[in-house]
Amino acid sequence: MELFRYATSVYGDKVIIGASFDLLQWFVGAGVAAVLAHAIFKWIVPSH
Amino acid sequence: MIVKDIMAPFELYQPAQLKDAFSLLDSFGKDAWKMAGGYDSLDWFKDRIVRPQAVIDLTGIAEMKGIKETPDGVEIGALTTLSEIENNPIIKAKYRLLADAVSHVASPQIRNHGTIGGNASQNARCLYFRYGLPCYRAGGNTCFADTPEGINREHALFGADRCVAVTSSDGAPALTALDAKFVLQSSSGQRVIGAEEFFVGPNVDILHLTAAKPEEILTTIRLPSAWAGKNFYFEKVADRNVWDFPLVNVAAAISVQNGAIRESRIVVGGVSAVPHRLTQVEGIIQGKALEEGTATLAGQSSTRDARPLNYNGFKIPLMASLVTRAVRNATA
Amino acid sequence: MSSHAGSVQAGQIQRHKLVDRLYHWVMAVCILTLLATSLLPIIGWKFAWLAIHWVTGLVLTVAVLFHIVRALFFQKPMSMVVDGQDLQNLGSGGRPGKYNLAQKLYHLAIAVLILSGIASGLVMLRKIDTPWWRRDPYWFSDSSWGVIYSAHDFVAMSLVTMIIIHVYFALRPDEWHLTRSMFRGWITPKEYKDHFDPKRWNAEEEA
Amino acid sequence: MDHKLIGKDFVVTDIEAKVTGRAKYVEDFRADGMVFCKSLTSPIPHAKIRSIDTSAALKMKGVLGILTADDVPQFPPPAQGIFAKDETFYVGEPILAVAAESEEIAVAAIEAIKIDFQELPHVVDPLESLFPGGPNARSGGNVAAGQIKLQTVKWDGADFATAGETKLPLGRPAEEWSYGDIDAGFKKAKVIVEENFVTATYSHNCMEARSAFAYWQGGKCFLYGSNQSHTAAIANISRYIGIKPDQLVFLAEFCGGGFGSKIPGYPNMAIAALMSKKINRPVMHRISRHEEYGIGSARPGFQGYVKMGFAANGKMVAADLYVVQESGPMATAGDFRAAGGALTLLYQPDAVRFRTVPVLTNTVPVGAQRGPGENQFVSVIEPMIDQAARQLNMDRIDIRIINAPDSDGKIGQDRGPLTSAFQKDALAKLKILGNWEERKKRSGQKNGTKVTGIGIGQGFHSAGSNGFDGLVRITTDGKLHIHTGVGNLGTHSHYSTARVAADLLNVNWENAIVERGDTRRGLPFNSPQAGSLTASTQSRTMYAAAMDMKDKLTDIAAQMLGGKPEDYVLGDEKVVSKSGGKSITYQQAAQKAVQLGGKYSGKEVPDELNPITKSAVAMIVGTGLIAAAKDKLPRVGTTPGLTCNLAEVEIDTETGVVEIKECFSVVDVGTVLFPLGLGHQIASGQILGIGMAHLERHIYDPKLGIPAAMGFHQSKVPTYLDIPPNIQWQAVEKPDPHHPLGIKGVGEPALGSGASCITSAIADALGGHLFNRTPVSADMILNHLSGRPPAHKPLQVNTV
Repeated sequence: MELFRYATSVYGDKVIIGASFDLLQWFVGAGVAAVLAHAIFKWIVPSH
Repeated sequence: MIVKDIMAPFELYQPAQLKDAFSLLDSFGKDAWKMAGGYDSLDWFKDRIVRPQAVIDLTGIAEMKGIKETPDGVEIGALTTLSEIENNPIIKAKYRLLADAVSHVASPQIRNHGTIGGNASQNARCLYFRYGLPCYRAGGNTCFADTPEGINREHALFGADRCVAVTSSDGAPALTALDAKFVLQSSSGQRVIGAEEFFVGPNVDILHLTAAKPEEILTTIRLPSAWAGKNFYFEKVADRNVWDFPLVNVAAAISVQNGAIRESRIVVGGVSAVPHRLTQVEGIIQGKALEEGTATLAGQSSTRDARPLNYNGFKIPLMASLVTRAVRNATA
Repeated sequence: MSSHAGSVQAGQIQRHKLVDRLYHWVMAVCILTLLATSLLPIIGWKFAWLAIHWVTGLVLTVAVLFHIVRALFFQKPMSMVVDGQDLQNLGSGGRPGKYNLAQKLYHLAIAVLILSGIASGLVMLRKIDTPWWRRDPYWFSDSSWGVIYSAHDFVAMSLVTMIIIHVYFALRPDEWHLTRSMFRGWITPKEYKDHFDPKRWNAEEEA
Repeated sequence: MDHKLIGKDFVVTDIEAKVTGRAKYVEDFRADGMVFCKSLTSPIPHAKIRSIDTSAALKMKGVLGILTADDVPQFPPPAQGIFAKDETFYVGEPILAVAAESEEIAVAAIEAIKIDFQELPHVVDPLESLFPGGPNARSGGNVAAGQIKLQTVKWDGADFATAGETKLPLGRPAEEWSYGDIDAGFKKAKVIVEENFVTATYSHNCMEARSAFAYWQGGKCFLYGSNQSHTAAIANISRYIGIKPDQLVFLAEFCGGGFGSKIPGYPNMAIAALMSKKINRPVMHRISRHEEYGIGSARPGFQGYVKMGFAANGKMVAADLYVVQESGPMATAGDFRAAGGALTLLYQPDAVRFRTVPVLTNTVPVGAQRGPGENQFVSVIEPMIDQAARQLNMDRIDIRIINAPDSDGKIGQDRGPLTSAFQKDALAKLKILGNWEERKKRSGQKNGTKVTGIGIGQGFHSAGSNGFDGLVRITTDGKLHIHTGVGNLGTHSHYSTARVAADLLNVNWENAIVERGDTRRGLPFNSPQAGSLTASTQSRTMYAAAMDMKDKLTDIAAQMLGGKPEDYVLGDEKVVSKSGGKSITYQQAAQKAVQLGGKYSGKEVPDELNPITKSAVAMIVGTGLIAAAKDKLPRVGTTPGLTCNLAEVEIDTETGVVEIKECFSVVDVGTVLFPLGLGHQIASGQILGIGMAHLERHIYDPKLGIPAAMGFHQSKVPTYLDIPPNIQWQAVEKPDPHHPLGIKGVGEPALGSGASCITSAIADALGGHLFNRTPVSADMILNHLSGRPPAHKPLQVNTV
């Protein structure tokens, strides 16, 4: 999996054209993971 | 370094049945390329811009070929060659508009092998896109044609959205004017959509000119009987009389009752990414007598929202003329 | 202080004025619209997104500018800045001021993301025709544009993560008083007493 | 003179091979151990090459070697080299080549090569380069040509400011000449036509790309190339490879089109040869269509200004012409000078000033294309002649007749003489052939949405040279071997000129063998197959050889049968005594020649022959009676090939579409050598002229410097349905007195008159509107008809 999307520029160089949208699932995953981690933490260690 | 005009290797699959084609599409996913007559595909391969792992040559699938009458009209297999359509007696008798249109495609040799499905589905011919530049249509972030000095004589008057490429098909405007339905099949079923849904502009999908999904195959085009035998007109203006894409073309189907226009579908190609249907013009001329004044009115009102680029302003009078001629000269 | 509609009644501790709540929700709608118009077409839901996207982006830009001006000159900007006390509280479990450490860090992160998103997005406007200018893709080199687009893309995807986290906290029962306050503007004196350090957030004075 | 072969039609000997596909072109050859090579070409219009990293490519399996600029002969800038060395000048310029077991491997290797380019400012419009501070196409300068050294020329900003966007700034020229008093001329002129113009750069579009195949054997390089000329190219090709001419075996039996781009060989030919030498394998270097558009040459476009003054009787009394040429990055075309020559010849003005500057651009290299310079010139000037006629209320053909050259006409700044010119007769004949008096009434007539235009065009190119060597041989079987080194461009003149020797020697065509296509067959030093030269030049060369053969035949007859050579004449493949009775066959004469040796068998040859001819004779020495002679027949002055055409077109005023209905052509080519071939030249000239006038052009994105016309489709070559169904022609048929048979050439002018009759007809249909630009495409016509401004700025180039 790549971090960026690449293209061939006008004169044949490899250029970055943007972030890879394949990463989107990982960003969603990161959000869900953070939520789960926090929820589990709170569940195991109740405040007060 | 860039090398063009020599194909990179690929695996060639030649399924004889649709279901085999679907399973190939499903198993190769993004790495598959669907090819019919090849006149669009081979250019991409030769210029090494498109490098599929697997090329699925559909031309061996018999069930996608041929023209047959149905209770609702006519069904044309997407792999039917343009020559066959041009010379088919049913099409000539009832849908002459389509026969006329495809007879103007490229050259006789190309029509002998090129298919109606491929003609309708062909990608944009924008010179920058075809050069392999990272333009919007290629997934990049730039339109090289619509720049202060860009070369855009062949580009869009309408519906440009970042990308200013146009449809170059001669068949597509005729199919749209005839209210054709497009049958898209995949391993998970089929859907039937109208021309206005099948052809998509850059505002909706900047990467594709049609709504066909990668896993779908355009198998059949249906022409409804509603427009059979109406008054038709097709004209194409190109730089050359053979082997050229249209600068502008027009396809019109007009139903006439007692000398007045009952209903019409007028579609212009080469001015937008999709066949540009003139619904406003159709409304304006509805009920009007079929005469020169109506034709002129149709032409004049057709280009109201045109937004010309550096070099394509001539398409405005050209389109107006062609629309006028379509209404003036449409005959049964 | 004020007595116009929406002002706090007796027994209510004002936390967010109407204008700030409005700002928050305008921004939320903007961000969600921006994400929907950019990401939905990518995951396969095709529609004409660009005009909505850039117009919304401009609305967001105005909203953010408004917020910056208001926060800097008409509010207490320090209330959103991480200070020594926040760090001490980490160990001691002391109560926070108006915003707790997590909120401050979240705000910091989202501010960086949104400002980057706006900055890159505004530059990208150079590439489309607007009523005010004609596109010019040659404003930057290919690779510079690539960096700008990448930044914009990463902001978008990061915002998805951030929104998931934000919504989660907003829905948590132990944060419910905060969520509620973003709707109706106030918290109860008990909530004020339980959750906040009056020395660090003098609600009376602020009101 | 009564001829059996000259002036008669025949089935061209190699035509069957061409139409059945048996003809072998370069790519059809194979050799044991043959490998492929592929060029890496520049993706960038102008850059310094900082470094090249081939390490990954060389490691690939199947890669056999890489040839770079360091391995090949170098030529001083701005000459077109084999590979770009430190600086690359256009998209498509070869930088290096990779040899591999297959083309696929070679291409994969090229993709693995990394080149570090330092981008430099590029320019595709000469005026932009002439603008103060504008970019130079080469770091060494922006102006160069043959006899004009590489230099930087910038015009004054004030010139540009004064001229504005619509006029050519008349800055400092690189070359200038004049004769007569133009100021006085313009003063006395009744009508003055003053215009700015642009002609498009466009590709040669050869069907056969310039592929090459080479191997080395016995210290010689065997090179199969696609070339218009044969022996005339040997010196130049050898120079590219870096060998002596006698080390080159050059095989070029067929040529799939050259149009001027394959006259003396070309740098690219050396790649296969030098790669083969480097890796010691036969090397096939196939050129793709895409590559061909980079290295395949193009007609240079002009940006120009012209002012012409006409007296009341239509006589051109003064002319002022300024031509800025888009020269590509190498100084490879002299079209600009020919434009001046065409002005002085076609209209015989009393006074002329000619100024010109050839400007280098980062576009593909340009070169001679069928009527280089003259044809661009007439395509825009001829409609202006109509303009003058309209203003003078004169007949449009009459104004041309008044100005046209006769045999007392002059050419060039030095007012050189002509060998003959019958353009006045040609134009008079055109009136009859084209039914002018009736037809001209249709000018501007409307038919529905269509309007008719009638156009006249003229063409000129010098069409004859001399001084080459003829070589014919009668072998001991009695066959006549006609050795021809002119090449096979496809005009059939290699055969039609060979027939001159057979005709003069009374040999039946079936008993004549044309030796050609392979230097091992003994090919003499002959005219390049170019410049409309072959028909005229090679026929007189053949005449010289035939006369030498005739002398030797009568000599031998006298030796064998007694008496003096003068007592003998040539009969039907026999030498016959004038008194009758005694004769020897050519076969007997050839057998005798072998016995006699010396000058008869080729053992002794005249010293004046070219070394190439001498080595050709050495290959066939002792095989029969050999006649090798240099053409020393007198010829004084320029031999002009002249044509005039008439076209009728219809323009659809609603769409701008031009339909070319009928075309007529009359040519002044002296004696007609081969009517069918001449007809083909005239028709093909008309067709390519339609391309020039109406369709063909190169396109560059000015910002990116990348080309858009990289295929037959994008180049808009005319198709079968874009040409009139019938092109009628006639010849004046007045022999040229400076040629032993009266023959002049025609290839190039046919295109010029073919193009200019179309531009003239389009203008005529539009009431005399001048576009002053080629090609005149439908969009330009439509913009004009609908009152829209033109899409191009008046002097803009490389757009549409």
